[in-house]
Amino acid sequence: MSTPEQVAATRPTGGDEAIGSPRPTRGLRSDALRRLRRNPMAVVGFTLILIFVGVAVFAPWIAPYSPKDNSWLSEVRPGAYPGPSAEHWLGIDPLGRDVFSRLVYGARQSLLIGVVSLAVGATVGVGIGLLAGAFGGWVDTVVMRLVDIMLSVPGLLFAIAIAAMLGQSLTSVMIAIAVVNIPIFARLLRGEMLGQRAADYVLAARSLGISRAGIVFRHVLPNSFTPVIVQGTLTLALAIVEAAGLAFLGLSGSDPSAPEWGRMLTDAQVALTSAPQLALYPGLAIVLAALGFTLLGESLREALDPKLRR
Amino acid sequence: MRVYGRFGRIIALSATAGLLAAAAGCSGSDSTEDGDRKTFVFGASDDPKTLDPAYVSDGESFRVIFQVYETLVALKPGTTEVVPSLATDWTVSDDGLTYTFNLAKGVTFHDGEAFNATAVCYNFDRWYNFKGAQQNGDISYYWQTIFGGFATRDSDSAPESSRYASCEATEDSVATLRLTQPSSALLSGLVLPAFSIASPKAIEEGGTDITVTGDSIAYSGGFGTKVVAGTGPFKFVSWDRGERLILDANENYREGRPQLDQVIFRPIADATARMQALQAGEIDAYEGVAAADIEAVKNVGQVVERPAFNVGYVGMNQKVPLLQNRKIREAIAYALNREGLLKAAYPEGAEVANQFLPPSQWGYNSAITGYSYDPERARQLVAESGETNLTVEFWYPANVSRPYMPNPQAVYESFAADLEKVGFTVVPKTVPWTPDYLQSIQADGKGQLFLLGWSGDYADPDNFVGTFFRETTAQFNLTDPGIQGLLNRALAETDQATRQKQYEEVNQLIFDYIPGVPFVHNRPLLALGKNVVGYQPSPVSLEYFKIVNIEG
Amino acid sequence: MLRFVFRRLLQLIPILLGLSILLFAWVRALPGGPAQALLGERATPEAVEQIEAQLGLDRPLWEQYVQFLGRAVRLDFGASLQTGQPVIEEMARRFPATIELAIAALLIAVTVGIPLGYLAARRYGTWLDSVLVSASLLGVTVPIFFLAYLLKLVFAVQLGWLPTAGRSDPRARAEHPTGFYVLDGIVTGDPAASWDALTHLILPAVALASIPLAVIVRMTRASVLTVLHEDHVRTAEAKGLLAGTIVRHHVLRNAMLPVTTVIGLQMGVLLAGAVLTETVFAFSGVGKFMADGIVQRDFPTIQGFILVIAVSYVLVNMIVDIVYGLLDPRVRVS
Amino acid sequence: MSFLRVRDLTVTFTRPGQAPVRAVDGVTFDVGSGQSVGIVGESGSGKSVTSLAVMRLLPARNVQVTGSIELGDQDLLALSARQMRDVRGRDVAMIFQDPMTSLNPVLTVGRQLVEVIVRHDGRSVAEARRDAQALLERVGIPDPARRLREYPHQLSGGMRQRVMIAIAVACRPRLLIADEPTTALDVTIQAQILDLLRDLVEESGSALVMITHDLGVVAGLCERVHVMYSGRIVESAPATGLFARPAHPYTDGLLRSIPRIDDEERGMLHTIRGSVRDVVAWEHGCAFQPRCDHAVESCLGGPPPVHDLTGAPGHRVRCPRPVHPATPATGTGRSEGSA
Repeated sequence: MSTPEQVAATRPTGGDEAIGSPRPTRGLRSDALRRLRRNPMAVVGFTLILIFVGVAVFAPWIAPYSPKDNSWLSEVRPGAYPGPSAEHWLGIDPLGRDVFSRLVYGARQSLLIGVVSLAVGATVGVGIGLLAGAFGGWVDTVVMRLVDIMLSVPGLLFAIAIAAMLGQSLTSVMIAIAVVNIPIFARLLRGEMLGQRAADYVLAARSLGISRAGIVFRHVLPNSFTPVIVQGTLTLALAIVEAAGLAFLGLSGSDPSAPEWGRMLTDAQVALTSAPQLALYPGLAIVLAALGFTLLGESLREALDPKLRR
Repeated sequence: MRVYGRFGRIIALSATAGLLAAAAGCSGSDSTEDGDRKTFVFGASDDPKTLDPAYVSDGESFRVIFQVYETLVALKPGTTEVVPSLATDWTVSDDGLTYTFNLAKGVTFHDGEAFNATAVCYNFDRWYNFKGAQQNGDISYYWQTIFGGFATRDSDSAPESSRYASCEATEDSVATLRLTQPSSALLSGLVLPAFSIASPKAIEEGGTDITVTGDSIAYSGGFGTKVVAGTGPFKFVSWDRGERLILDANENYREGRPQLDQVIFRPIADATARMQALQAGEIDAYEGVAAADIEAVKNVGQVVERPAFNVGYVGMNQKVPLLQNRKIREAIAYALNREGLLKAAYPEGAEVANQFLPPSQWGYNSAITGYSYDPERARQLVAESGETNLTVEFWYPANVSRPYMPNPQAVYESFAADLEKVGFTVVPKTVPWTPDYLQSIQADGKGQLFLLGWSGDYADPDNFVGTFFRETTAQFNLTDPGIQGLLNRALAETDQATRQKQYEEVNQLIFDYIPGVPFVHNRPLLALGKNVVGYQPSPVSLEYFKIVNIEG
Repeated sequence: MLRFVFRRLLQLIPILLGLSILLFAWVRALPGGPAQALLGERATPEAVEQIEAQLGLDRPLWEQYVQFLGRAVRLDFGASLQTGQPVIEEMARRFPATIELAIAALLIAVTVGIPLGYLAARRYGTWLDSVLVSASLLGVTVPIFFLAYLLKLVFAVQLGWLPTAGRSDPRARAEHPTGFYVLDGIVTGDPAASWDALTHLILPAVALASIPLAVIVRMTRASVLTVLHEDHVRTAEAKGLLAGTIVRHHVLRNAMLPVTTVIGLQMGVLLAGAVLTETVFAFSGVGKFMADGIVQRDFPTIQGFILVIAVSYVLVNMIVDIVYGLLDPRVRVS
Repeated sequence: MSFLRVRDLTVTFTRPGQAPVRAVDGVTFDVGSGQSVGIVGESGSGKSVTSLAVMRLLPARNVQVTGSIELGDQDLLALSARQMRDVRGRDVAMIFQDPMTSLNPVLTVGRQLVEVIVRHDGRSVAEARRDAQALLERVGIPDPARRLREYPHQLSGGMRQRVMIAIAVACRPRLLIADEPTTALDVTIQAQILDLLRDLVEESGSALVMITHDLGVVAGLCERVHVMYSGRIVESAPATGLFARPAHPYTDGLLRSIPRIDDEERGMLHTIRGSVRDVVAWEHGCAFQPRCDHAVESCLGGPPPVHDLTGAPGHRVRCPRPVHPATPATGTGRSEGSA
């Protein structure tokens, strides 16, 4: 550890009174956007996401072959899998299929898992958080206790338990990941709403006689969504990685031929010594896609967090 | 509470291990390697279930038991030839009902007890008197296969009658075994590790309690898990589940002390991980070399193959209407690219199968050729079949490696792609191998298309085709008077030449009927370290470590 | 302080009860219900009937729950379908391995993560900061098992520096009175055995540490940044204290408070991540047993594992809370 | 000779991608030994930055400090960071505005007091503890032995500020800088704290720089007052002179915005238009001009020079058109004051 010249050297402009007074929300949003554009992390993240989503959406046009087409089986010998060529950009897998096409279609699966599990988890979680935050009182107590209990099981384990219970299918993977996300979103939204409820503008609205529901839906909820979006972005990344972990444990879609990154990565371990590239491609794909969402999410968080603003 | 008891037992076990080590004259530091000690580390795919020989039928348990215990008769290494072992010689009465075994003299069990006819008969009586859960087909499989039933019948699934009549210690070193009916398979059967002779004292002291709850078998007795004593070349030292099982050379082994000082079984489930452990020098041998790893293994050691005495096949359940259509079955036979799969994913020695019998088995019909890969023909047959709904379930076992099918999922994926190419819609179905898969396919007949295979127990064609088709089994659900009649006639036939003809004929009938598509006769591979010598692969996977040595 | 600990212990009760209800619901929701979960798919109808009667599945739900709770409290999860041994014995046998691994991983994550996080905060906005932040983001996106395979391939297979599998050299013979192999070497006066166990721990621990490490780096960085901006650090500067004193007593000590909580939460990642890591390294802990259990649909094992891990997780977090109370006087009083 | 001499102190915040901001712009002032000096200004006037610059507590990065700060015979800006650490707390100490946040919440009061004594006086911890107890007693904290073992959150705001003061005076510094020491406190406590400060300063003979926006605080405490506006001193005067005859329109505005009980003629408080945010750089004329009722066009012709008010020794003002000039004020017309 360095012995710094002066510990307070990284303080911002010395507690000067000139900086740091409350800003209106609208300003904060556009301000955040501006900061986001300047942040290279955000730009890289956004680019990765664009590529990922683009590949997923346009997979049939990008991939030269069907992901299950094993027409090139005769070119394969044990431990010797043809490498990149003009016809097969990333070579052929041990079962005579085009690796590039499988990778491209794999983006679809990953995106599907990520988006569906996020959508379900976030919707239910936000709903629960809303319930607790809006009603308060015993509803809040009961709901939050439940959330605490759900959070007392480590996330991956929770997902494993649910996927194992539901059996081997893509749906059960998505449900498993979604369920893990529910308490996270519930707690997040409820915390936000509690904070917002005490905010000046809410007190003002209440003093103007606007109903509780009105306040919640017109004021509190929209203002609570920023952290939900941040969390959502990060959750997408986690979903992709978690799906890979579940696939490793044999908890993934029922069709082993389906091009799914986690499964491709797991299956490639068999030939890790003779053909490490087969593991590397899906591995990198998972890392890059997840990294894209993580980078964007973290930049968003930093851009939107007034405390971290420098 | 249980946890404390367990702690106490660990200490007791350690103490026992220490005593044994001291008794064996193994002095010096406990964990440091003694350069002079010759250690052979075998990378197993799993822990043994238990070392009580009578309770198991799986390869990993057998491998260890085979080194610790001995049977009355044994196999000549690398063959299926029956040779003397604990019985130096034997006579069989003319009616085939009385076996008189002359036993080796001066042999002691690892616990110091004397080996004699009383000990032999103690073991036979123990097996015959199995009760309750012990009569479960999973637990006493080989007793039931060779001897049939028990003294009392406690389980509906147990055989009704027993071939076993009695065992008598007519002299101290003469054991007389009496049967109720003759059995030509008896001597071949007695070589199986399941009929290992264990020390009666160890059995008594350890206890052989067992409880079966559904699928789960609890070996709660101490014999086989904590107390182990046979007469074999190696004796049990300690067992740290999931980590290692240690055997030491038996200084008093009747054939002389083995060359190895100790044998260690290290469980590593994943074949790639075993290969890496071999590369890193952590283990000296392992079973189940993946075809893709052959070159890598050869760089650091040797690859040896067991003779191909197996068959892998895609079964077709005749219960399924779609598969009752012969055109569809033929289409499937033409659609599967067996040769392509074998070339891409099997070791070089693997042969494309066209019948359910391995070529080395008499009765094999070498005149049969056909159903070569022809997707065009398959499509045409599908069109001719008149079937419109071409959706079919295709079952394969998960997370298992079989001698004829090192990677079932790869086989499934390859064949499923072949089938989809000619117009089928394949629905994947998979469950774990034991017990779910075997249960689903063999007992419940849930399979439609399914992957399965067979490794021969003994050298008779009936062990293959008879097992599959002589009776109407749940897995194939085949009822065909022609095939079944011929198989029954062949089994009863005593003239070898006629039998051979009959089996060749039946193979042609089966080939024409297509109750399934055999696709491989594989040669299972073993990896050995560079300095391992004397390892003799066995067609029935029973290999003696007593003849193995580490050089240099 | 004692009252604080006591109060915290009391708070455990509803969480644990809730957990048991969750698990009860899980077992009920298993395909085939609780009887099949105990017996496996091949259970005969008679066995199912017998177990169902034994479990009292015909009784009211709350009665069944009470019975379930009784079994859970006695840690009776039935026998493992894999080995036939009682699940709790299998878990007890393997738990030391997992604890040892988790502690090793946690040590790596903490001893590397906190200095790196501090460094990033002090170099806020520099390239070093960016590199550390990016690396930590990467750390949470690489699947653990993939990292584990890569580590094994490079450091064990290619370079041959470390062993590929297991907890100890198979050829070595060591006594294991406690089951914690590193500790065993010390207890039995066999340092070579401890060293051997350590070398086997390194790769799996590093793989397992990746996520907690990344999280701790980021948390430390954020926390240090926050503390650096706090007034009391300026006070400390104004007092003319030495830089080292300020870093230790006024920055790190305060910044560690939120990090402690995060470390507790990371125990969950460690315990669950062990399922993946132990499998790759054939490390015979509860994680590997669980992974095998998942493949084999060994529901008694899965059930036992979930409960034991969740309870450990809750307990660890309670301990962390108490430690937090020790570190932060404000919590103790309120 | 003055004990603290600040000459032409300029602090510029340079942030990448943004125009540099001059928070303090050519500030010059002296503090004599044992003298009490007030620096008065609104938020953003640069008074706090000035004090932090003297303490050298401004961040190293993105901040540029020029000019000279001499304390006794030391040039503070020339000292190494390590040397400066010896100066801080020993020769010059500082009291901050918010006692709630200025103490470390996780260390006991005693620890925070002891560490500064040990650091500068080279005493053992046991000795320092005795000193610390005596100090707490001196700053008026009852039951000091118990308080030493307590944490800041167990103390009231006023008590905490007393602790801060105890820490500041622990090593008998010759200069004490108090940055708004009473702002965050209840009104009743404010007076007590100010009394305590005055007593301590008188007793020890330390010099005091009181930074505040509250002219009332200065009135009872300081001999000399500097009024800052937008980074510059706009008026310097003996306290009595300033209150009697505020010359700068800004000072005048500040004074007139203080409610006075004896002032019955004005029913309404005076306010200064706008806020300090409407900063105009001094290069383009008087920064106060946009808010000034007296401004004329010439106020925009570059920074107005400083000149002494005639007839008022030591009373200097940076305004061409002072409110209460020494010479009879014209109030209108274009009479341009010149230095």
